[in-house]
Amino acid sequence: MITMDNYKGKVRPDWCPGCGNFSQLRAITEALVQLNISPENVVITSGIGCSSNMPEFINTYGYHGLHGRLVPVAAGIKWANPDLKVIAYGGDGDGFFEGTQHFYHFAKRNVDITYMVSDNQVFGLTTGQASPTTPIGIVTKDTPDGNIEPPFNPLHYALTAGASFVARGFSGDIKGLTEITREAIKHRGFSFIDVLSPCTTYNKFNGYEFYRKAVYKLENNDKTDFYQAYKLASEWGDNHAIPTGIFYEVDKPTYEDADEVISKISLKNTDPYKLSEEDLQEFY
Amino acid sequence: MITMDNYKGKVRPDWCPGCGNFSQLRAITEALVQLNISPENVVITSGIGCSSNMPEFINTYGYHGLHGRLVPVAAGIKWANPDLKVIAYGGDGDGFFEGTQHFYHFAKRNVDITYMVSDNQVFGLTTGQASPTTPIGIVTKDTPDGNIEPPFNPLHYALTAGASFVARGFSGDIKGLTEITREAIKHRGFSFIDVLSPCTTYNKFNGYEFYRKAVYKLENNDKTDFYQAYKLASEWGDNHAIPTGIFYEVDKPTYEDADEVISKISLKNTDPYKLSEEDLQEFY
Amino acid sequence: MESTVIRIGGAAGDGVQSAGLILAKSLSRNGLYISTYNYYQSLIRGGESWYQVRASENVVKNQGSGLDILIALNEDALNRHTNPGINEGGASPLSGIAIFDGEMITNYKKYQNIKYCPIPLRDIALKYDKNSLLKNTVALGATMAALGLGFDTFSGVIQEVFGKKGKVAELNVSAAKDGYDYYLKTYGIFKKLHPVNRKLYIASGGEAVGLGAVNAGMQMYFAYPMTPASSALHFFANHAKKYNLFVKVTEDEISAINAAIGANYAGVRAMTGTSGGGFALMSEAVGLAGMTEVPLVIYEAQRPGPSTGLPTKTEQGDLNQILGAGQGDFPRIVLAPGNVTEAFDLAKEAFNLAAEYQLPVFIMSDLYLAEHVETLNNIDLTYKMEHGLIAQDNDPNFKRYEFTESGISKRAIPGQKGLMHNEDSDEHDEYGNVVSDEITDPKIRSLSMEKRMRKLETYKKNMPPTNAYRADGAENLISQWGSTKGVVEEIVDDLIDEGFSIGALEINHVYPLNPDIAGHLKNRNRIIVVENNFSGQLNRLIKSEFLVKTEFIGKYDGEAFYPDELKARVRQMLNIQYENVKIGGDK
Amino acid sequence: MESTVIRIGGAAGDGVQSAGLILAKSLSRNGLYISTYNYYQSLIRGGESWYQVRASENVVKNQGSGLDILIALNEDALNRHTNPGINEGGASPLSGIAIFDGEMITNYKKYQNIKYCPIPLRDIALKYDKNSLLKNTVALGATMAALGLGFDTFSGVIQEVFGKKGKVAELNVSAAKDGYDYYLKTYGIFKKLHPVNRKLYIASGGEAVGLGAVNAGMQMYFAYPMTPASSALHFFANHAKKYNLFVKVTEDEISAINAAIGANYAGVRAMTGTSGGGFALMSEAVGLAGMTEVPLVIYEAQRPGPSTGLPTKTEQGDLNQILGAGQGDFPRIVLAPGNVTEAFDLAKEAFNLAAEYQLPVFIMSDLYLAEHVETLNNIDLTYKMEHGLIAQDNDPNFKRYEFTESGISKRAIPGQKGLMHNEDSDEHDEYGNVVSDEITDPKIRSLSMEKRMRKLETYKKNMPPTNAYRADGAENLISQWGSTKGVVEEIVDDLIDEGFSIGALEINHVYPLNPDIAGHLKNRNRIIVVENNFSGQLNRLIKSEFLVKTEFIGKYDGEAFYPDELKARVRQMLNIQYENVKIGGDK
Ligand SMILES: Cc1ncc(C[n+]2csc(CCOP(=O)(O)OP(=O)(O)O)c2C)c(N)n1
Ligand SMILES: Cc1ncc(C[n+]2csc(CCOP(=O)(O)OP(=O)(O)O)c2C)c(N)n1
Ligand code: SF4
Ligand code: SF4
Ligand SMILES: [Mg+2]
Ligand SMILES: [Mg+2]
Repeated sequence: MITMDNYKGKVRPDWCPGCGNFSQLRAITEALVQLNISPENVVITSGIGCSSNMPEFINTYGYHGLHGRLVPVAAGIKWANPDLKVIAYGGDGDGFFEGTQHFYHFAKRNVDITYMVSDNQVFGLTTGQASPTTPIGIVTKDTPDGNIEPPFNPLHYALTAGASFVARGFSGDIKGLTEITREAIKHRGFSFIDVLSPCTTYNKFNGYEFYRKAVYKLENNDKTDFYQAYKLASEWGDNHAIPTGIFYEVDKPTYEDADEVISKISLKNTDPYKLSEEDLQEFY
Repeated sequence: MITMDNYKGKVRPDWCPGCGNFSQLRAITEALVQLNISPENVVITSGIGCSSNMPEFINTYGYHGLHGRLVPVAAGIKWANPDLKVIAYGGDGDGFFEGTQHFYHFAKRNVDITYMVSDNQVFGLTTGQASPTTPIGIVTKDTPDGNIEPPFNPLHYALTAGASFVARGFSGDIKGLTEITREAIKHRGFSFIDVLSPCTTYNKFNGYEFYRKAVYKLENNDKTDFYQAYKLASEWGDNHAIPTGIFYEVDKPTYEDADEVISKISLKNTDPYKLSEEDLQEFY
Repeated sequence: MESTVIRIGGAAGDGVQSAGLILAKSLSRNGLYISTYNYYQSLIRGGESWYQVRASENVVKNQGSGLDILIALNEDALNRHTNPGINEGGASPLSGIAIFDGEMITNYKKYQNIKYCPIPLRDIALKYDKNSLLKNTVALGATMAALGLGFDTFSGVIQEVFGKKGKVAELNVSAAKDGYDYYLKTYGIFKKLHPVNRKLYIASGGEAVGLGAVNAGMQMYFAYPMTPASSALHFFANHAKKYNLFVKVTEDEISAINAAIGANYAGVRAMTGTSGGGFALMSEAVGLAGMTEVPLVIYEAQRPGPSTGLPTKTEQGDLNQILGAGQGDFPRIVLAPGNVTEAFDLAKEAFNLAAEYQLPVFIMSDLYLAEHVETLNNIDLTYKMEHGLIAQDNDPNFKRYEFTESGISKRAIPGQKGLMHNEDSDEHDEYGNVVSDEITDPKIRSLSMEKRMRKLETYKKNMPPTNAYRADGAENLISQWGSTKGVVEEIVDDLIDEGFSIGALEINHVYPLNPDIAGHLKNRNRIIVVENNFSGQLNRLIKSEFLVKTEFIGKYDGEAFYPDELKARVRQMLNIQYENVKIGGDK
Repeated sequence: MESTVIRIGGAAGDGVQSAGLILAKSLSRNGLYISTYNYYQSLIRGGESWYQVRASENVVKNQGSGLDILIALNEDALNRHTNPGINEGGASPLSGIAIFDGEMITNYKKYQNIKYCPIPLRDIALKYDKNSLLKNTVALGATMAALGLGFDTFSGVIQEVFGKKGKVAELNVSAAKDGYDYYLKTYGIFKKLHPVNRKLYIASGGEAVGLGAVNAGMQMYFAYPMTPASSALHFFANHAKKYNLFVKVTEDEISAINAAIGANYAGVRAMTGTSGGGFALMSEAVGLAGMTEVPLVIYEAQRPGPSTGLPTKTEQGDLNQILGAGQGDFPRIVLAPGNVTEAFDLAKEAFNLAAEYQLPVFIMSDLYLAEHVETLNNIDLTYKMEHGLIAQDNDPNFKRYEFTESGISKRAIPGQKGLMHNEDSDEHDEYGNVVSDEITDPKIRSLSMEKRMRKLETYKKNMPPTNAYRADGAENLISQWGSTKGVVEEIVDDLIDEGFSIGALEINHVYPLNPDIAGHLKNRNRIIVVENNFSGQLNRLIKSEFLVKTEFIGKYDGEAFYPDELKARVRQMLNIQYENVKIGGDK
């Protein structure tokens, strides 16, 4: 039996007090425990940002790579070894700016990984610039006259890309977040979770208070209805107008299912092909 | 009066006989003539690909840059000088693979440029590999066992991004393409045109014959209805099932409208700020 | 050099940096030259952080060794900075007075050479605000008293800094005064500084690059945030409205540099800026600017690599990357300011060079230079904008890439009548037409390569002479580039005083190397190259260009050189018998 | 060296390349060594194109000077390749026989030294197919006759090549026979080649890298298509099913290299490949592999830059880029095969080096090497896969980045029990924990830098000796890297025959430079560095490393060196009095 202890990292998280990332750490750990997965079979890849420091704080294999590049690294790992559970964990700047192209194309490919974004609507680690999800009008270090860049809608993006699991969580609701995370990890295919994650230091506009009033939980939505999901994802407001939960979930073949080679074998557990004199015949 | 002659380039296009790009060259030229725009006020930026050789073949200012980067170059030009008409012209590999992130974010910003893609569903210039729009199952140089990568839907992408003008043309219908192009250039904001453009050399699956039978023209669609546009963009089939025309067109503020500085002045036509001793006061 | 070093130590989030800036400003307003050092972590809260200000009546060239006054905001800081065994990458432990809250900090080891001056910072602060947020202000007041400086100049700064908040400014002034009085009454002046009647400005290297760029007519800035390039981004963003700047943060660095290329191509001065990792992503487009001959200024503020490395520390490890950026050979110019004033000057120079030579020009900085604040020395706001060669409208003989002797050809800006042409990343002929479309022309290809590369030869003839410092007739020479200028010059002074024959050579025009350097290298007993990196990247360049034997002193622990530290290493080198430098060993 | 050169010239789309390949295969099956040259444009149809095959009983080291047989598929080709004034970047005009359709091509200038052999190619082809598609086959048949080779071997190749199409093969054989007979009857044997009874394989450099990689246990390949790296991509894609390879074209090069890093981290041998522009985009991730110490093999096939440059031409202009890729200092290894056989061998070596030293290893090729076909010489399929240091499951003392003397530490592969750890792009300690989070540790930072860089010192001790060619006691030395090996060695032979004292040094382990090179450079009269680029990128490296005076011969017109061309340049250099190389002038 796997317990929370198995996942306890050696390094104490150094996020600011109250930072949303603590909840995500908790939710991921709990979900893995609930699914009884051994830490050695889990890899967490991350980008660069406050959120992306996660792999240091949990006792799994961790690969803390480059800003925006966590998704291709995760896919490379999964394709090499299908026995691993691979979770990519990063920030909104990380995934919706620097890594925009990878998020889309790997979601489209429906690679069997889980991608969770700590969406604090701000660049945390670089001390508070506007991120792709910063609302219009917000003053940040690089938008002293107020942000004018239209915000990025992560759920619309994931849906359009063809992700087979699209959800939104909230750091203030660890229980709900854990459930979503568990389902995402269980899901076969590309699962995406956008987490509304307060940044207590640089996000002075949308914090716990705001979200506590603003969010509500999806119930009875038809998770296979693309347009319903898309429309729900357009909802945003301050009075229980922001849906959380699983917006979309369908069962469809993964990229791995379609590939001639890795649909049949695990490369990690298969000896490489041995070339013989015969193979040279085509060069004769 | 501007005539076709004003736009005649000094270099003869070296595309293969029958290549769709000839039609786009024609359509762009005609549209500019119809709008009576002087060649010196037009800049065409392009990426790398057969399509991207366009700027050499037309007598405007041309900037033939890097694979996938034509859109940021175009925006940089427009932001520097709002008096210019800026058209970004590239390929499907160029824009939907290498330049995925730019297409989305500049469409979202609603920068006032026109982006036309010669969508031949294949990498032409590199001699026939699968592109982001190659259908499943197609055999190409790098998919000898058939393509398994789910195709990219350019219209969905542009719509989700927030482009304010989204259209599809067909190289086999120069008249229709010219009209769309003219409207796109006239449009204030980010206008996107995906052109179904046969590659007579490497695309043996979807050519003129296929498209002639498959396309139909949109009429009476509500161009301000996002979901209608989105659904129409999902249609694809071989019996007059592929809509062409303008899917979506709305009037909304451009990025330039929102920016404090360039909403008021043309940087190109304004002398740079002159620093004075007084400006140093804040460093005292 | 006679100077005074004051350090404020605390945790991230304690306001160490803003207190340090007030201190720096206050000393500067007393007519003193200053230079600061900012030590912090890639972490938002907690973690150790400190800020050091060095002040003197004479020009202050670096952060300085020695530590005269310590303001310790927590116990850890007091213990750390007084412990002679602890040496933060070269920083000195305290030998002077310690200012701290004696009621909050009680558990500390006492050292002989330190005068402990506890002050009830919190109690005083509580008089003005129930969260005792004004502690730092109280401590700063005390410091001014310890330095024997008047209260008024300091209070002026306080008022200005907190001015926008009205009442807040008033409270701060009162708290500061209490600290000031308490210290004076209890401990008396520690070390008297003498105000000088002159007006000095202070700025960080990032701000100075920003000021220089604006002075040079830059109107557009494109970037993606990255420490330590962000100080320039924030400067531009904060002054966008005032200076009519278009400032755009794009989705990534690739977009930023391509947009900057578009803007420059359209005839507006635009810059892009980033640090090493972001620059790596830009490198393809550097070649684009090189090939299409679009003027482009790139600001690269280095931090220690490889990869994410130490995001809040300093190093000069990106020269190889800048020199190698982009496939193939094409001309580029690399400038590396040695201090904040040069950051201003070279930013101005960069824009004219880019316009005149139509190529990418780099301003290389590093975290130390970009983020530390220093006195601006002889700022000259006059500027003659060189537009380079621009064709006349409707010129019938216009060839965008004409094969000229200088290698420079006339540009045409979109919108100009009758000059429509194509700028191409493919190899092209004089008109801009691609040479490889129907049949590749090996001859034209060669001529085009030679034309572009000729720009460097032309430039080499027009480069300003290389800055030598007390090097005439010196037996030994220290060569450096970028932010190590100040520390090297200071130790040269000291070593000359000690009787050594030594001078310095500042290479702030790093590429191409000025041919005049050959003369400077001649007839030296030993040539020591000092760089804030591991492998000696400039050293490699010097060796390949001038085939001289050199010795290398590197530092790669994330901190800048401190004068005492570097002096000791150079002195040791000078004291040992000169042995042939092992061939192939540049480490 | 006695050899025969046959060239097929036509327009893009004329099937020049496939005809050339059939010719190469046919000659190879006659037991002759071959080497080819492919001249084409970045254009799909039209444009000039030609393909040259050089054959000999001895090892053929390059495409060769001279031209014995020309197959001209259009008028333009006939005129171009017979005109002594036209010199395509070094290629020789015809001095031998011209085979062409005398009815189609009538307008041409006649030269004395050429025997014109018109053949009714189209008429013969029309017998078999109404579109006369078999013209090329007829011409090839004629060529085999001109060379006095039997028809059977050739017809075997034709059958194999067109075999899948059944009837088509038959028609081609008949058409070929008609050409063969017509030529023999009309003109008689031109130059008799003698078949040798041995089995020789031929491959392009791209295929050879592919074969080597598969032989080395590579199981995954990630790329984004780019000429001239695509020959490897296509090889892998075509053999994916057979060799159990996972081949993935990603959305861009950044994704490709990051996925390859993920795969290698997960314990499967993976490679990524691209050309210069794509590699520029990868450069940030090279530093990631360097910092996290993930084994990674990168195949970089160069083409002429800057920027898009000449996409279908050849150059060696990316060495600076490879050496500078990624911010900061970190170890990397650069290999540059000199020919197709070395491409195979060094690909094998690369994977073991990456695993043993846990760092990025480059295989640098160029268009000439990657796309031209050559005889594979002594292919050895045995291979011992070195896994490097891997920790034991549950090792309680496991430290991922242990500070060892060699600089190499044990890895752990995800899935291994009890070895969970973090690999970090931030600077980290021995355990992989970030050093800058709470407080930066300058000491650990330095130790980590030194640990990583130490790997190069360890490697230097284990490098294979540098290949010298007839260099013992030679007064002069030509040094080169990569694909210029064959042409340099051949002209060394010729120049020795002419009485010069000269040898060659092949640097196919380009970085780090083998310390044994110092010995090879000693006591030479002159050292000439030959590179297919403008600025002498290896030359710069040699000079900085060994502080020797060198002379540089570069070529940057998009074509490879031809032996006669290079020989003339070297001979001229050797004949003029040796003057001191101007310091600072490496051009
Ligand atoms: C290529 C590159 N560009 C920029 C940076 C600088 N950088 C580090 S973290 C970050 C943004 C952090 O924001 P986000 O991804 O939202 O993460 P958060 O800190 O908010 O969790 C940036 C821009 C970098 N490390 N690499
Ligand atoms: C960074 C980079 N990667 C790869 C290439 C090679 N390349 C040139 S054109 C091209 C694809 C062309 O396909 P597409 O964009 O669809 O244009 P088309 O030729 O079909 O019009 C590629 C991959 C390149 N030039 N630059
Ligand atoms: S800055 Fe914001 S996101 Fe970063 S650790 Fe602090 S609270 Fe969390
Ligand atoms: S290869 Fe295709 S896209 Fe390219 S020019 Fe030919 S027909 Fe057009
Ligand atoms: Mg964030
Ligand atoms: Mg295409």
